[in-house]
Amino acid sequence: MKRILAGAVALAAMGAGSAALAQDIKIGVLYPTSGGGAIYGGPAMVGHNLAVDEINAAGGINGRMLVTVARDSKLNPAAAASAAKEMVTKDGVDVLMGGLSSAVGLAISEVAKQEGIVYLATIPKTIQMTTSKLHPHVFRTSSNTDFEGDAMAQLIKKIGGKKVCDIQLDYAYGHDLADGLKAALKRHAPDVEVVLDLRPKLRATDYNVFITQIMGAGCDVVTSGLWGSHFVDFAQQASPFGLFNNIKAYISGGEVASHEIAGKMGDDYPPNVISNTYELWYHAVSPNHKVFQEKIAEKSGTKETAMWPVLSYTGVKFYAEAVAKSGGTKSEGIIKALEGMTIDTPVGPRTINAADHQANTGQFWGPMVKKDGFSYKVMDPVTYIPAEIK
Amino acid sequence: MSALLSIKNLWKDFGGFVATRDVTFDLEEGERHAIIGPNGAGKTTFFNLITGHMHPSKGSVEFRGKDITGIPPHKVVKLGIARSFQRINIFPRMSVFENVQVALMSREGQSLKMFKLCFDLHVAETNQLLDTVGLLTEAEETAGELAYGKQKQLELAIALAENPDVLLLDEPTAGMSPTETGDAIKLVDRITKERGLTLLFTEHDMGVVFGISDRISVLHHGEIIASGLPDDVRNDPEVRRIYLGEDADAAA
Amino acid sequence: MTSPLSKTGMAACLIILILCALTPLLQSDYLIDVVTEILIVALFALSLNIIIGYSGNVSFGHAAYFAIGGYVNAILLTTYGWPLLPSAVAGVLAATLTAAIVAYFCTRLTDIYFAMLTLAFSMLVWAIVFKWRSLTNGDDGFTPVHVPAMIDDRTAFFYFTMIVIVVSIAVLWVITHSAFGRSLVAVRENVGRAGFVGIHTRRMRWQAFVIAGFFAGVAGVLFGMYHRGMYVESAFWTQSAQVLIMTLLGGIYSFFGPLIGAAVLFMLERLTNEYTEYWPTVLGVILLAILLFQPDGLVGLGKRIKNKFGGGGSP
Amino acid sequence: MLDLIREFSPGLAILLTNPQFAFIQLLNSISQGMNLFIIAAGLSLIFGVLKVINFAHGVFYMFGAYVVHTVFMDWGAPFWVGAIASALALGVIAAIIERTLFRQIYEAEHLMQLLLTFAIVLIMGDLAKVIWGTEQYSVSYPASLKGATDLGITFYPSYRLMLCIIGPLILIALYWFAERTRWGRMTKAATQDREMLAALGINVPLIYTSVFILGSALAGFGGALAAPFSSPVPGMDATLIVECFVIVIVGGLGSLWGTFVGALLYGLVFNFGSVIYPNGQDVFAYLLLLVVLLIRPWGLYGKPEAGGH
Repeated sequence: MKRILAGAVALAAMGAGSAALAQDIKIGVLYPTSGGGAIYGGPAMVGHNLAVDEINAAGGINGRMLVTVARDSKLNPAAAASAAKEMVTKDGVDVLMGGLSSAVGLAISEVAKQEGIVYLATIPKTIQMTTSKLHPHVFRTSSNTDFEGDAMAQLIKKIGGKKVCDIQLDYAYGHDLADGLKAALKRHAPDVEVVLDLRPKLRATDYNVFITQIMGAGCDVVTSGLWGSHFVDFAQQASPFGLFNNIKAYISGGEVASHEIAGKMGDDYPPNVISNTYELWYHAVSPNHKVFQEKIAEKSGTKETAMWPVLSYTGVKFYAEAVAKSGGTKSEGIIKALEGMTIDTPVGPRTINAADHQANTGQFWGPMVKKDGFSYKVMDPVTYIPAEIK
Repeated sequence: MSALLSIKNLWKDFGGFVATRDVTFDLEEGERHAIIGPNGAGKTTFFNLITGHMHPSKGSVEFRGKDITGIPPHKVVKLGIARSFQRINIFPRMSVFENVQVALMSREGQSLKMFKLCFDLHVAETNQLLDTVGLLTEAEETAGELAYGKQKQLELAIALAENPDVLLLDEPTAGMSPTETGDAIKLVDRITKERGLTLLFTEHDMGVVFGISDRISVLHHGEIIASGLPDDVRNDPEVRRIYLGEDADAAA
Repeated sequence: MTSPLSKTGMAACLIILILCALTPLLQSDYLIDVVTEILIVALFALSLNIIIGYSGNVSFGHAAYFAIGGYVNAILLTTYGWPLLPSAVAGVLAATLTAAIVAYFCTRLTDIYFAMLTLAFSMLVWAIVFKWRSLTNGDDGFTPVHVPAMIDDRTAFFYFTMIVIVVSIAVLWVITHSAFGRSLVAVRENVGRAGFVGIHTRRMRWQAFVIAGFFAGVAGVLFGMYHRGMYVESAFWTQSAQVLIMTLLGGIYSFFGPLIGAAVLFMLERLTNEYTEYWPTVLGVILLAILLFQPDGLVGLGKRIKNKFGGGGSP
Repeated sequence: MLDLIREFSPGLAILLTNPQFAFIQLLNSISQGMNLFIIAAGLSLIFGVLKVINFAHGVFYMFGAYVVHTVFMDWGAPFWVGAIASALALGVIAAIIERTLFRQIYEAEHLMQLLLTFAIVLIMGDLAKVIWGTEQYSVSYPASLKGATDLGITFYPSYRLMLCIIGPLILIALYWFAERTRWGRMTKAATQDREMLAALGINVPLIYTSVFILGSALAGFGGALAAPFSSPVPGMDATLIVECFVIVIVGGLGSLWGTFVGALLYGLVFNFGSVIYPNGQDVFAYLLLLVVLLIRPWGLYGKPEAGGH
């Protein structure tokens, strides 16, 4: 026990020592770099590092360099909370950034609140973060479940859906998207009926029991927020039942229109899917975007880049701007600077609302179709649905 | 009705194999009664049925006129029936002292007492019991590391700690050298006399059996084929034929 | 030895206690956090050892009672706004009561059946916590936990935890050195013989399980408040396995063994996680080493070294 | 009335009004149950002879899923070659583990055995990460079973249908093995009296090894069969092993027939439970376990533990 204490003291000293080293600005970043979330965490880190490198190459912020302290969030809220806390108390980071799943986002946000440190959520979309669980230290630069649900409701109306089966993952994101969608349906298409609510677990792989229920319920539209591999598995298992052919559309949040999903699935990508993405490598929205995409391509060694870098990139840029504006890393100053701040991102200008700390990040939506020159399905036409609740 | 332990028409079968067959048997208060019989005659089963370690298929066991058939061992022992086991049956990783102390705590109904520190409990009586069986000097040793004979002595001490009226000893000298056997028998003899215990025991060594028992019963294939004073049993033609016949020298 | 704590032992305890109490003077939030968490985990491991080391059964589901204590307290404090005392008591009682019911079933069996049944019950608790979203917030974890103002400060919470843990450990020490504790060891050593000195062995095992559940509940209550949140993983069976390894690493045949095991494993996990994601392998290798070479854990190892280098006689 | 039911449980309403749907759920239950049976049968077999509950069985299953991905998806071999390769690979791994580690602990306490298998879980789990990374893979259905089969009343995915058939086949094969072959009879004897068999000059360690190989190969095979709908990913073993435990406890440890019944019950309770009350999904399986244990502490076809006397 004595030895352990001694060890702990030594460790603490080490932590304190490195904190005192320089004027560097330490960014504590949490993306899943192991386990099922690693395929998103990896690209997210690419975008993050690009932003950091760009800023440091330009001489840092007021002469101070950005340093990244990265930890694995493991897609697990408990682990992420512990890691976040340790980054604050031991590594002495100035800001927390990242998070992938909504549950992890909420857990980091809670640590930020306790420790009085700013957290920029770059990916998690649960609406709770900027409503019921909002606190001064949390900001979101990604979209949220209300925006996403609203867009989905608009699309249901557009294609004339009447009977909806909703299948969502059983955690914050899924539940909040379902709520956001239902509220939006009341606004856009009050006659649409949601006849079935299904909630497979996060990380579920076997969807048989849900697929057969959807088949039995006889809906004309299936809505969902099954993201990443959840969607891949669902689609593969639903195909023999002919689920996708029997409905008007499968309208999905969760960015399953992104290249990493469509590219991975190839011919297995099901028909009648309408979904969203933050960015598409084959669809440059501005010259700015093209430059950014090429840099990412270079860093990740593939022309066909993933969607996630733009999110992590944007987060760092917002923070850097806030440090520059407030002239330091003090949380109070950063908060004040971020509220109402507008910056230009590769996919257009983004503004953080001062009241709810939410950036007006919209998404690209569209049907996924076969197109000449691509060996996988691509979004066509691409429509930008802005972040607003109509 | 005067019998201390009264067994009536006791049966035990294990899926067709009858280990105890219609045994009726009385143990009188204060007597020393040996059960003999060849290996596999059902002696240990018989003990197990009395002490609740097994449930009889049929029949009853009465102690002091009260039916105790099928009640669990931990209740049987509280009634005043203690026993030792054929195989060493102690608490190996506890000290010799603790082995006996645990039994005393149980007798006094303290086993479930969570806030009664055990350090000062029954120290005198434990030491006295260890003294009785000649283990006082080994009190702090780990029980499992004692020599075989000493472990048997410890068993006896544990059994005595329960302050029984009846002591059932299952082959108390099994595995012992001739000297150890002699010592053990003297010990049993002395203790039962001092404490006025009723003794029921099984034993292989015929010298021991005829040396200290008041009465003897012969168990064969789960049945009692003879019961009575040592001389009567010795001369019983049935016993001679099926049991002593092959072992007559030892009996003589 | 039948004597109570030796003088050196008492002195060692006192020194460690004082050292712990002085932690906040080092002005390191990180260190305070680490010691707080180690104290909590240590109590969890000590409670488990009542089942493993003292009653001789393996529970693979001890996390359930930890989780119940943590969740009930967290929910009552936060959702229903109860004051700390009744809420914490309710949390601990809920854990104890569940343990009492589960133990009723599990103590009918022994050995592997016992282990698997405890595991299955804990997974039932896990499934309920997971699916009862309206109450527990399901997979997202129950955050934030409203911690009463009095202890809503790092140092204050540290001392609060320390007092609760020290008192709990003291009570556990008394229980394990009571008539019950010693009889329980007899049950572990030889159930059959224990029964035939008149010990109601099933009742003993049941009682041990309930005590273990009680203190796991206490640890859970503290854990939830420390982390300002409870997560479903805390009820998952792998959590039970982790604390089991802590207990085993320290040594199940000694009272303080699990405490040492908890501290060592906890620090080791933190250090390992900084360098590699392969903590499970480290854990697995440690486990193998204990099983194949050192079944009585670090405490046993310490004793062996001590004996070898002459310090033999002392306790 | 139906509206009331629909209010309470839309799933139950569909179940009552749509026999085709009920039939599909029945097939869902059977196919899931049979897949679990194949895996759990291995666990049960190993316990029956070696008296060790193998926590690592779940990891073996995971390896099976990974191996089929490598052989079938990466190397382009036929699916069934991949499935057989999974079984063989796990057989080899099992042989190594049995010879090097298990050997040491047959005489040890059960706690030690249990924990040893858990150590294997930890190490092999990481090993899988080293070999296959942490990505979640998708395994396609074999081409011949990609579509659906017309059963007259309804279409049902051919692959799942295959599981419904292969499960009972494996049950029969295992029975035939146990009852009709010399090896089977020796194995049975080894469960009863190890010393006796050794005294008769039979190589008991060899029997142990072979049983462990067979049981583990079943886990690998089951994992391969599950791969198309339980995508290989780190951690996939953690919940599966508990499902297997539930099945073997419900059925009775060491009883093959019990495992079969347990797996079927599990499938039924899980699927119909999920339809009727989606929120109770996982709870139902454990409730099933509780109910069974209340009535029969040693499971439906289990015998009271022999440890006591």
